[in-house]
Amino acid sequence: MSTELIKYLDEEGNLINNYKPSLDEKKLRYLYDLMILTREFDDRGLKLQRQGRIGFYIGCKGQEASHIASAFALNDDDWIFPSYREPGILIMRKVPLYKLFCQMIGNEGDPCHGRQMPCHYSHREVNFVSISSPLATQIPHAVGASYAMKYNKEKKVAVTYFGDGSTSEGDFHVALNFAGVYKTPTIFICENNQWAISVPITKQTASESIAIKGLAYGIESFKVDGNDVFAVYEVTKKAIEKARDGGGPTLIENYTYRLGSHSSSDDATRYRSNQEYELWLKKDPIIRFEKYLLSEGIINKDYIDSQKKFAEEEINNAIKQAEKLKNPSLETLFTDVYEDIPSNLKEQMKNLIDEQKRLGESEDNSLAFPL
Amino acid sequence: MSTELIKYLDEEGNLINNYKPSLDEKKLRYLYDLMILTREFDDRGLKLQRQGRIGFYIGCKGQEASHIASAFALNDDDWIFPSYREPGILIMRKVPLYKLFCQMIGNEGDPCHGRQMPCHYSHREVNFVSISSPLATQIPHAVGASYAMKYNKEKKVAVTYFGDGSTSEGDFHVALNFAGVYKTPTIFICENNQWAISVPITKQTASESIAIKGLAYGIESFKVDGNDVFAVYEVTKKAIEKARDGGGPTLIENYTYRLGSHSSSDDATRYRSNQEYELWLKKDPIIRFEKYLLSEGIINKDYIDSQKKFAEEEINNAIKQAEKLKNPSLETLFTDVYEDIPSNLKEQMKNLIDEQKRLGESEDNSLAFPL
Amino acid sequence: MAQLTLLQAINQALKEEMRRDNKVIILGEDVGLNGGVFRATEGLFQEFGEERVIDTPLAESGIIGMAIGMAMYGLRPIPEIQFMDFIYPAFEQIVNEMAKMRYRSGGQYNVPLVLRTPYGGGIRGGHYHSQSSEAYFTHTPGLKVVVPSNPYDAKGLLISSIRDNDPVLFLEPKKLYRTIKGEVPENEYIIPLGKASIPLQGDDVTVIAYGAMIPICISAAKKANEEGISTEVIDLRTLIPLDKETILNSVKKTGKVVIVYEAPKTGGFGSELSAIIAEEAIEYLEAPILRIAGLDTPYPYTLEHIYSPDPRRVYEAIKKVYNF
Amino acid sequence: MAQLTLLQAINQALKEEMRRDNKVIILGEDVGLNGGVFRATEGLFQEFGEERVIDTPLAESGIIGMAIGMAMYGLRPIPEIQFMDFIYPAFEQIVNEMAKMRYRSGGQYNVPLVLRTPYGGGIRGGHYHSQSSEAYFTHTPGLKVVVPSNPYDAKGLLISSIRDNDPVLFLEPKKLYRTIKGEVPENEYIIPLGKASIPLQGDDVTVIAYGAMIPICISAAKKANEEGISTEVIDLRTLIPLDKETILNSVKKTGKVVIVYEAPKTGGFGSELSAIIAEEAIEYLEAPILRIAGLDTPYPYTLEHIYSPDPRRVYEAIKKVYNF
Ligand SMILES: Cc1ncc(C[n+]2csc(CCOP(=O)(O)OP(=O)(O)O)c2C)c(N)n1
Ligand SMILES: Cc1ncc(C[n+]2csc(CCOP(=O)(O)OP(=O)(O)O)c2C)c(N)n1
Ligand SMILES: [Mg+2]
Ligand SMILES: [Mg+2]
Repeated sequence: MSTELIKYLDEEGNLINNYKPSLDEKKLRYLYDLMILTREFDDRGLKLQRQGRIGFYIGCKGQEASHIASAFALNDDDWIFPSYREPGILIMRKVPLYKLFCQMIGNEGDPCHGRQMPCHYSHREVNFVSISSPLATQIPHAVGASYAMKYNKEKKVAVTYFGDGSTSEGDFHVALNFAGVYKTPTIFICENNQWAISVPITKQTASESIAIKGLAYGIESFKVDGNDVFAVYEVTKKAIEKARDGGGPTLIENYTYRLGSHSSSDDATRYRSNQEYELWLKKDPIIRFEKYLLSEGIINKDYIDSQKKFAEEEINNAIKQAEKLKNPSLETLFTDVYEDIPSNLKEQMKNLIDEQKRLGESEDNSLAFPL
Repeated sequence: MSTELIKYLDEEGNLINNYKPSLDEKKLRYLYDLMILTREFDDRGLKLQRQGRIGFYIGCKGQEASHIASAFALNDDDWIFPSYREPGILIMRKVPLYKLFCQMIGNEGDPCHGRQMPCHYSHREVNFVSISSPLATQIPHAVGASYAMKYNKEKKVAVTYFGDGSTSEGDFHVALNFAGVYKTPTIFICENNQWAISVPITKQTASESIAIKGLAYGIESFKVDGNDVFAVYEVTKKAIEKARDGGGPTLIENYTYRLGSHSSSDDATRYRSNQEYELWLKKDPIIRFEKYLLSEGIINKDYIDSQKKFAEEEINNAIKQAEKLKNPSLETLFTDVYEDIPSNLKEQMKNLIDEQKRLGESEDNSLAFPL
Repeated sequence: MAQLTLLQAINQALKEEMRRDNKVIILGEDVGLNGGVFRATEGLFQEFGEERVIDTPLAESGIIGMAIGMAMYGLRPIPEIQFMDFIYPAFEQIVNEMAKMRYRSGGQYNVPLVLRTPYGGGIRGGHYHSQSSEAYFTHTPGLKVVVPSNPYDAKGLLISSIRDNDPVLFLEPKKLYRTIKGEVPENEYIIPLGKASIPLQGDDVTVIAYGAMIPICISAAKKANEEGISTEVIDLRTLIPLDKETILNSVKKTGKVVIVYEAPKTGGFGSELSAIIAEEAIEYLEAPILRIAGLDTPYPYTLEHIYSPDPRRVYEAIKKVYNF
Repeated sequence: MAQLTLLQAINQALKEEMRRDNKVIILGEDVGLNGGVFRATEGLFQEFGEERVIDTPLAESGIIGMAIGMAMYGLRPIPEIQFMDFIYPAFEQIVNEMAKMRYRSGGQYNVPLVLRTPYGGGIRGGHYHSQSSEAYFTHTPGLKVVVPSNPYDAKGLLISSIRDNDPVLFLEPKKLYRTIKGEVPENEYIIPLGKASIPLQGDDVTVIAYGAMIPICISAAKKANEEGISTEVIDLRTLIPLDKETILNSVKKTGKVVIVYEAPKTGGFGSELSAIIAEEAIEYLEAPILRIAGLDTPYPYTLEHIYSPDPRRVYEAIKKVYNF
């Protein structure tokens, strides 16, 4: 049990605490590529919102190491119960990028048929479970799924991500308590970005750290520099191995920072000092990792430029492809409420389709999402 | 912060750990009297149920020190947010005993008009807030009330009682977290009687203790021998003083044991070993205290006999007085839903009263409560 | 055929389904060694072990949240909430997660679970052990809601619910747990969800109800029949999906309707039944649609027998619409 | 008189009541420095300080639970839930505690608080930022439920709610927050709870609605009026207690009713309205009681403009009952 900050890579890109990377150069480059691509994806997502091409965006800037390096320690058949700031995992698990933009647009290419707000992805083919807006609700699900894995005698784990604010919800508490009792193979990753919209962590809880909360459930816990790819990777990897071996759950606090506003509807300057922001800008997980890779000669400037260019092109193409598609069909208003459409919904479907034919499509006077 | 068991009086009635009582002999005798009276009250409550004179009973046998010695450290204008195993506090605060039996019967003498099951008392005149069946719900209320005390600049505290099982509910978590953040004058007392109906504490949580859970909220916490009047009194007193002085909340785990079945509907032999029970019978808080008082010459055998006799008589009279009263009036079905009876309820009231006149009183074919 | 109580029929259905499919798992407070506070899961812990009959910590949101995760992963959990009155800490998980998972994931995930819970009054439980809050759930798209009224239906509906691929709220009328017995075949059989039954046929008045109100309605209807008012009783059995056809057919025949439910009158599921009839069959109506229901107050303790709908009240309503 | 938005009217009511009575306290997520995510509490933190405008940890059950304790102790808390869709973690506290405290304590304790929360769709919020779940609360005895439809009412109803000694759920139609302006007197005034208004009078058809549906109904009714169908619109303003008199009087006059609500049709509050009419005024009805409501599905994202009741749909219903 450790609530001291675990850190292997300092802000200048130097390895500290006698750390030696366990990943080979190729893997390190790949990790870097993923982070670059995710950063570009995230920038463009916000821009699309600013340009009015999507209705809302919620970003992960500054939290790339926290979610990418941790998920990198998983097998593909391990399940992810995400929050909304982990798009890098979908990119890592090779979901076609345009699909993610289809979700943001909410068009017919969205596997969820345009039913949720942007950035609420779900991709069963890569074991990335559906994202919910209501916070912390996914945490008990991860416990249930991992109970099932254990019950089935599979050596899989379930990982769930959530923010610091979300640890205040009852569902955080009940989930960790259940996991402690049943020793489920669950990895709880709190991305402590120190803010819950406008509420700083100091007003969120008086506990010394998030990691210490694991004690309340008899769950081994670690506090990690969440902007340090190495620390995040190693601690997660150890937790996963322990879980696979029947050693039970782990709580990991990735101490990081939200470099953007909460979402496209938020303006962090209303409540957050510029100094604090500037300070954390210097701790950017990508810059730090880049410095290390450059100094080790694992990548060079050209590599960086070409990766950035590649990322831009990939994203451009993906957006183009996504924007070609149409709205979901009227039928999608009625499917998937139940396995089969019940008779009352069939009636409502018939009436609605008739009406839209008779009167023309309803006028779209929706307002822009305000938050 | 201590999660070591605090204990001043051993099972043989000897003071240990260099403890010297801070209460004078008169107060100690009074504390003893209250415990004797509460034990008798509790025994008779269960008997009334067995005799079919009340519908349900839920007892506090074995937990007398835990609730009586802790509440003894309060001022009368401090507020209690109770669970259902603290009748001794009402006795201490001098609620006429027959009123408590009126509640159990649910008759017109019940200040709550027979609306809740037995043992769900509420006595505002002594700042003993209404008991709810849904567990843990009172814990955030205590935080709110103590926030108000602090806001009003009164030097009062709110104390809330709850069981070990109740610490698993979300409301335990949110309440302690809020109290930690606002540093409210709240004393959280967990009566860890080691069982939640049939579920032992080992299946309730994997945490090392209940007290350790306070760390998750930055709240100072203590684990106390809950069958030791002295330890309970002293630790509570310290916590109360700290709270009055603006030092914020404390979590106290009273480590104790439920000597009875969960309630009149339960049969603990289905799930609990006789050995365990016998072991704890020897740790009875009253016997232990009695031994001490006898050995110190603070009481003698005669005193004990006369107190027991007094208790019996008091209870007999109270029951007699309570059983004379009638059912609450039909009107009580409609009052107190709102401050004033709204028109729809007035209509329903008129219909019901007319109907009962027209057809005679409805047949009472209610079943006995099964739990 | 064995004469079983409703409780025994439920226990039997659980046992048989657990034998048939090892993905079926029970979890809840005191469901294990203790067999549930009503004994619905009696003997299951002994037969199937603690991994399949799981005593949980005391947290309804955890029970349902964990069951959702199990179901998404492919198990068929049957969480029990000890009393319906204690379901609310799990309300978020039920209405925002369980009910919407299939929809929001575009059908990629489903939540095949059966949430069993005893509901209703008549056992001197006061307002925290007597609630009938089915209307909160029937207003929540994505949930199915089932309420048996007798042992035979209880077993057949529970088996259907367990095999259903959508989340089902299975409400057990606790007042009837042990008060009625009925023939229950030992072999497996199912009663399809969404089909009402007509325990009493008649031509003059339609009485619509479900669960614990059925014996009350039947007793009132029999009395009415004796007085020459031919009364039909519809037992909905499943509230969602609703068997509107059976309701409307009966109403079109009788033109006179009494709806009976235990919950507070305002906004109860009976209000929906009335609204459907007023929307789709008003031309056939020859009298007001009367609702005999609980009062718009919490459930009392001492006076519960006066609070609850009883045969006298239903009988008066039948007479009233008949004579309108 | 100032022209204010609905949001400004709410802000003004809060400010005035806080100035008048230092027992009035606000708490919720982001209500402080940030002024609330919709800015309803803008400026209050600055004027009244962090002890009276409290930013809370992220836990709805804690917000409401703490507010209940404050109210029992004598403060007048106004907890905010950021979106109605997130009210459910507090459901237990609301339905079992807030609603029943007065009753279960025999009137010894009361809970004078106003739970403010934005509800409803039309802002591209998907199914977790668009819900209208008022029917869960109107079915819960002990709560009052208020839904303003314009700035003037919002201020007057909010002041009444704050001064009321019972717990009030105050639902703010977020679609109307900034889209409509109206005259709002700067001085204090109250609109009593339990009184509907009639923004449009008519003799042929009665349209009943509340909150964000009012502008839609008025627009439909005006069109109907132009076509010679004299349409009355009733704005309930308060759902509980309900102004049954105004409803029944109108229905008795017109004999034709359309009820409009945003929530899923099945079990919505409109079903209760229909049931009341079918129970107490059926003799006056000359057409089916039509309900124009949300679909029995979760709220969608992309197609929300097709999902939601709109003036065209209401207008068609008016015509339909008129021509029945
Ligand atoms: C149950 C619930 N309450 C409130 C909200 C509104 N809300 C959305 S995000 C957010 C802050 C979340 O903070 P945190 O958990 O730290 O995650 P972060 O956004 O910082 O990643 C809030 C209050 C919500 N989505 N769900
Ligand atoms: C929310 C809720 N869930 C379940 C119950 C049913 N129930 C009543 S008492 C009890 C056990 C309580 O255990 P604990 O908190 O340890 O208190 P104890 O009875 O041991 O004093 C349970 C499960 C309830 N009353 N409320
Ligand atoms: Mg955060
Ligand atoms: Mg206990």
